[in-house]
Amino acid sequence: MKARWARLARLQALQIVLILLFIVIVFSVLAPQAFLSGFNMRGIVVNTSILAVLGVGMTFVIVTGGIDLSVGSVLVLSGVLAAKSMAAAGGQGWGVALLGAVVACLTGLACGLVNGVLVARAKVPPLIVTLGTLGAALGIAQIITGGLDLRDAPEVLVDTIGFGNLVGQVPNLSVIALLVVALGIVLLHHTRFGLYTFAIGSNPEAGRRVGVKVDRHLIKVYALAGLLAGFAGILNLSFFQSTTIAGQSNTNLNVIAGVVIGGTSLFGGVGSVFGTVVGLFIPSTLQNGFVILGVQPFWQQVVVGAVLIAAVYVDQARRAAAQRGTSTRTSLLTQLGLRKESS
Amino acid sequence: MKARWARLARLQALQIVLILLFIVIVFSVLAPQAFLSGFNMRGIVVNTSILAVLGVGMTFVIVTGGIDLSVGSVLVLSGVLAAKSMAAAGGQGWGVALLGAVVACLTGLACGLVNGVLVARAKVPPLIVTLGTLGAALGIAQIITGGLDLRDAPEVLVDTIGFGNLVGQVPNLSVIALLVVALGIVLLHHTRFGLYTFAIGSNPEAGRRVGVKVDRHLIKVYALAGLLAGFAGILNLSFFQSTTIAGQSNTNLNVIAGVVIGGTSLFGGVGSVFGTVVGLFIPSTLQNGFVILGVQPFWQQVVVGAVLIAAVYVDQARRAAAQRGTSTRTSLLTQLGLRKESS
Amino acid sequence: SGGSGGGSGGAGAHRLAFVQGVAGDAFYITMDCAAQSAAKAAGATLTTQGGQKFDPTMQTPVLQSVVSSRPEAILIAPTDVSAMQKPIEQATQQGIKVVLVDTTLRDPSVAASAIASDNEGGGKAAFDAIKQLAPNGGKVLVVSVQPGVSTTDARAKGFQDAVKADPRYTDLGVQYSMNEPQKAAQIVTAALQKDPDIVGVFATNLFSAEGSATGVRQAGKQDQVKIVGFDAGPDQVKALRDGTVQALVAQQPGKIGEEGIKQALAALNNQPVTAKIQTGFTIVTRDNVDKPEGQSALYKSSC
Amino acid sequence: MKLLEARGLVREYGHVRALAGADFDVDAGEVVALIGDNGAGKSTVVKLLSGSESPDGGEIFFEGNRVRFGSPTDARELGIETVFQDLALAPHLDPVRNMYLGREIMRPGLLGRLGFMDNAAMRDGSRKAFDDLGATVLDLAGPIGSMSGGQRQGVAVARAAAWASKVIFLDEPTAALGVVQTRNVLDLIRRVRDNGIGVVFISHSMPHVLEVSDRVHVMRRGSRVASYRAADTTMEELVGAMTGALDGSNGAEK
Amino acid sequence: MKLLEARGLVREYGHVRALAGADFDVDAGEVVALIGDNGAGKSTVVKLLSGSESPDGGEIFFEGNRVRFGSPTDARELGIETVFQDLALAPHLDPVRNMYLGREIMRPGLLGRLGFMDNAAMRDGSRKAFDDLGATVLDLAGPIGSMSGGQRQGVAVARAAAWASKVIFLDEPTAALGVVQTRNVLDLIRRVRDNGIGVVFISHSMPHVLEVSDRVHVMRRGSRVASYRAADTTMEELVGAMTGALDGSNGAEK
Ligand SMILES: Nc1ncnc2c1ncn2[C@@H]1O[C@H](COP(=O)(O)OP(=O)(O)OP(=O)(O)O)[C@@H](O)[C@H]1O
Ligand SMILES: Nc1ncnc2c1ncn2[C@@H]1O[C@H](COP(=O)(O)OP(=O)(O)OP(=O)(O)O)[C@@H](O)[C@H]1O
Ligand SMILES: [Mg+2]
Ligand SMILES: [Mg+2]
Repeated sequence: MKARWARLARLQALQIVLILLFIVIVFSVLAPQAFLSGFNMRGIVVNTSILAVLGVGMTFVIVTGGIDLSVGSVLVLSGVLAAKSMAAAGGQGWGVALLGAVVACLTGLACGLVNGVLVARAKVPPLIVTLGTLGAALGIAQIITGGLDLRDAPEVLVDTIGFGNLVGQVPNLSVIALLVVALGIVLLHHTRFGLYTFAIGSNPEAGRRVGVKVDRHLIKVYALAGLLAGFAGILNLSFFQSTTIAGQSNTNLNVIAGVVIGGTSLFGGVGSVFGTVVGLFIPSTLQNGFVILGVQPFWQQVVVGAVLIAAVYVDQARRAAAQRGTSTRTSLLTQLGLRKESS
Repeated sequence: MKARWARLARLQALQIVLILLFIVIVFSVLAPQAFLSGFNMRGIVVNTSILAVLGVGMTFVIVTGGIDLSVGSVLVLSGVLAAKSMAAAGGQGWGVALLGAVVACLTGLACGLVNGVLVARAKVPPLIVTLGTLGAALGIAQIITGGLDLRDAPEVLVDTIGFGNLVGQVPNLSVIALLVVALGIVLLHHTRFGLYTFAIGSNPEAGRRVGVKVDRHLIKVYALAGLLAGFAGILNLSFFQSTTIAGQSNTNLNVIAGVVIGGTSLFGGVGSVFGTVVGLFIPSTLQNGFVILGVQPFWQQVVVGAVLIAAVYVDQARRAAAQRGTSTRTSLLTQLGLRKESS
Repeated sequence: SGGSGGGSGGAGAHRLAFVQGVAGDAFYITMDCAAQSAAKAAGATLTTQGGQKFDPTMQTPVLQSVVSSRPEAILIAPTDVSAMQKPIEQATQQGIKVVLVDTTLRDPSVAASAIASDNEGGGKAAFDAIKQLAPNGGKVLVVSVQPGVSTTDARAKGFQDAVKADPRYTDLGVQYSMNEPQKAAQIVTAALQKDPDIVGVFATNLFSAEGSATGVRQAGKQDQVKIVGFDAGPDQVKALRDGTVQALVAQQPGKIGEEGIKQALAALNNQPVTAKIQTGFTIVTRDNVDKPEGQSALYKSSC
Repeated sequence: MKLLEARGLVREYGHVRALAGADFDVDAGEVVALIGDNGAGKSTVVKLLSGSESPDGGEIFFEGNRVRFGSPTDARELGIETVFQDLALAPHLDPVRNMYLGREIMRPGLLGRLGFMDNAAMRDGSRKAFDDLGATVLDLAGPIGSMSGGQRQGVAVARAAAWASKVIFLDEPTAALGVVQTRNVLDLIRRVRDNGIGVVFISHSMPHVLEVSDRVHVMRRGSRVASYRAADTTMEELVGAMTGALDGSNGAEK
Repeated sequence: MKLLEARGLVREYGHVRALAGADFDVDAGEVVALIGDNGAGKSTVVKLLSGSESPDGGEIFFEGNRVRFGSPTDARELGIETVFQDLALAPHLDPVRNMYLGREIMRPGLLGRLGFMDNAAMRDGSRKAFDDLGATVLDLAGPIGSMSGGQRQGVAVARAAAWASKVIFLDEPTAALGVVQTRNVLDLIRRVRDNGIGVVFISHSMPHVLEVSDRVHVMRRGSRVASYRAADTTMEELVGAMTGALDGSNGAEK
């Protein structure tokens, strides 16, 4: 059974990988030298790494049927507090870098806990909770900094994490993100924690009745998303050497889009971390390829929008065909008064 | 039964009205002259009017269990095409204003139809479809204009629609929005069209099986949302005398937040237009009040975020108490494997 | 990078790229137009890219993609003084010459040249305009985009410093429109409610100005409140002519673009470059907008 | 010529073969019971013949003509109504709305054409239909998702019975019903049959099956393995055929 | 002292009074049937006594001590398991995951403490439990939402039976089951009873009720109106009590 389960998951994720591959091939043919160069590939991967860290947490949240709009702000606030504490500690070495990482993660964790408690215990809809904490976290970041970006990233962080390579063209930043993704995959798809995440998204009342501590688990899931946003905050600070206070206003939507492109349902119960990562690569690869091809900036938006819809359409169609649910793609799970499977 | 039905709907909406009233009262006590002045009230109402027109369409979409991220871009594109055609026609009179209105509405309708067809027939998740059309519509608007706002609103539009008053301090813009809202309430809560909208959000498969043309109805709902976004485009042009191309990036989230604050569930099947309107007034009243009270801008975000969560929390708690579903707020509808009612 | 060395033998056929701070802004379009014609005159090709927002998290991937397409030199308006530092260094490590236009970096020495307007000076110029329009003094408000944008922050700071130096005027501080005209309108409406005697508003960018004008108009105080906007794109100029805005502080994007190309080509051809160039401002009002002095300061919407 | 007939129906879900060439037929004015073990494919037959899903193979004939159902509406237009095993109700809507969903009574005149419904008429119609069944629906204005299992099933049965004009499929219509309501449904089945409608009755209760039906089709593993006249068979025989104890489907009438 | 007892349970939903002071009791090693018309309040009793909802009034005693169930976990910790009428399954998960949800078998040692589950053990356990019931679950890895009604019910029954140590509530456990599976569930009920567990069996099938239960509680309109020894009563009497034809609940044993 395990083999089957895994095979199914792989099958689902595979669809979207094929689409990403197709996009890569098209660009490679159109602009072989520029697009396929190590430098460019590295660029695409690096630029998607921080989003991937956020995407792992977002996948968990969305699998429970929730949503987290606050990730961008939490990232900023974590970066700000990390920068402040590193500046206070002073120095450019690993010690202060570690301090910053801890502060960022704790900040993110705290924000995530607030989200989780308000969603799970106060029963406020996740959209509202995280819209509120989005504003609040950003506001606090601005109050602390007076709205001016902080730039106090110690050199080791910038040189090693932000721009260092493990070997050759393999950036440390992406290696770290890959580790987070791998842990996320294991956690979601192979542990009890992940099982409960799916169960809550599938039918929270059923989970409650068989003794899953639904509230507590939801809090943990939002806390995890917050923690990862905090961790992304320190990565972001290392990469941009700036807290990018004003620069994260679309981060939440970009991450959510990646999650949904990757096949996770906004109604919960269905999803995969691997799909999310692929889903994040699709828009960033498109963007990169179109710049290389010299497509006008305005046209890029139009083309990216159209290709995005087309990609997800092809993915859906292939997936439906794989299930041989010929008449309705959603028939499978709507049988007993369930909702549309896909968002 | 009808009386009961209506009473229930009113009861639900009433909760959130009470919260809005509470907020108004607090500000009135803290800054009686400034806040309660006719001028200020008029300002709040006018600034919420355009959002309310968008909110009507968004409520329909969300009641079906969908989402529309493209409203802001569609508004911009409609305004751009209207401005272009009015400039081509020339003149400052009612004829050219009417032309502009028709062009804007048709543009919106066309965008809505594209959304609807992709959601209903191609079965692409609404989030992805409307994210795609968000980019595409904005891109087209920018290509047409070179990214620079057009200002060709004929004077009659600006003077009558944008800034005119029907009587005293009653702005025409808000009267128009009120008409749209009233039509929306009747359509959603009193006609077969609205009934089907709820039915699809409640259980699309059930609707399909009893012969509701689910696909066609979904297309109509997205088309309606697009049409209203187009109409909002001409209102926006009249009010700002500009197509505000880059100024609508948060419109979608603001409108969605209003809808959810108003008690509409993102999972579909539950909602009201009246609630949406009240839900839109809460953030704009808070914003206005805090500026009047002289709260620092950074703090405003924090406070608005916190009050927003608190308001929705109180609303939820009161509503739950009204239903006497003591143990779980959501028990009512989760009985047969249904999803969380709220959020 | 080897290719660029080979290509530098002749003066012509240089491949240049321009990364705007944000796409579709009259300021950058004007800069682009001037750069394009300067490049053409020198026989070079110039491709232009830009992010959707003035935002380093958007500009970084665009820059990286542009670098991948291997131009010999890049003109770039960095959207953040430190965030763009490393990405630009990565470009120079690939052997690409970089010229900074409009905005700058923490350490501009990586670039062959940096050409910029002095935004704090622009803020000060805006206050001068308000002094002309409302000579009796009073309360003044700044409506800016959002915190953390170096250019608009510098404009606001220059303005506020100048206000503080003049006892006849009271600074009501900075409010942020988040680049939404609605929000700017709301802010100005509410601010007028609190301080009905505001005499001047300095709006640091287009939408702030637009929304501020709407707010003032809603309040029916067009005669009392003077609005000074920044930049002189067609939108701003129309607002000026319509009387919703009373003065504009215009930068010199054309000059920046032209200089940028000149410096880039000089760097490629191993000729001497000027490391730092500052450009000035023109205050445009209804009185001078149709005179040559005003006309030459206006931005273009297309080449 | 049968009223509704299917030959060699095939339906696969992924690697699960729900129907492997199943035959089926029902005539006007008769009650056909469809029985079989859990997962035998009964509900799948219902879904295919009510247009709610499409077959992967096989043919469907209605009054002798080959038909293809693209949607449930196609089947409904031929007068085929269905009580699905999962009831197919909209849980947020009240019983009256569910009863009339897709068949709303509109106001007369212009108002009706504008989309306004005659709520009073629908309420009265529902009340009467529920009372006929003895369904204990108390609260006509509450969401149906909050009603008891039997109340919900009552609404689904009342709805299908109200509109069927040629064939009615009842997929375990009495599973959640009380003793009295079950009796009423069995009476309703006879009444409907006597009006010349073909009734397809799915149930796991052999006494009810034998009591009410004229013919019994037995399904096993996605095929019809036997078919009996109800008068000529016994519970033991039926159970044997269902479980495969009695193999070779020797008792089949044709 | 009864094993589980409730006195005067009240539960209101909005203006609907689902329970109006209902009493209930079950002893160790007996099967108590709970019968009543649709909407009589049977499932509501189950929800309150399994901790899934809280009463608005009344008291609950377990082994003589007053208890309050804040959550289903509280009841489960006392050894009370439930098959809910709506089954309470997670439709996107497979039968094995549903069977063990909340009771996962973890890997031994460190891996287990890290949250890794012993999937093989759970699969084997489920297979055995389903086979015992004769449940026809074919595909252990498919989402349970796509299974047939009877297959789903089989999983729910197997799950509850596996964990009950004191009391088991079975709310219409055979409604969707085939003939064979129903027999197996009735046997299971007797087996569980013989192990000293209190069984509460809700069903609309009077023959099954009379066959398997020791005592029968009859509910009407939110109250227990009568209680009989199964050996001393008849179908007619039960139906009379349920429908109120036999009013005054004269047949009540106490
Ligand atoms: N949507 C679906 N996806 C996958 N498998 C399905 C689906 N629907 C039915 N099946 C499978 O097809 C087979 C037949 O199912 P069906 O519902 O027709 O059985 P049934 O005879 O109605 O059983 P029951 O008496 O339990 O209702 C079962 O094995 C079931 O698991
Ligand atoms: N969550 C709820 N919200 C509103 N009303 C409810 C809710 N749950 C139950 N009811 C009502 O309470 C009454 C008792 O319901 P209950 O489910 O206990 O009946 P039951 O005896 O189990 O009936 P059945 O035999 O049909 O399963 C019914 O009238 C029902 O409509
Ligand atoms: Mg079935
Ligand atoms: Mg019940």
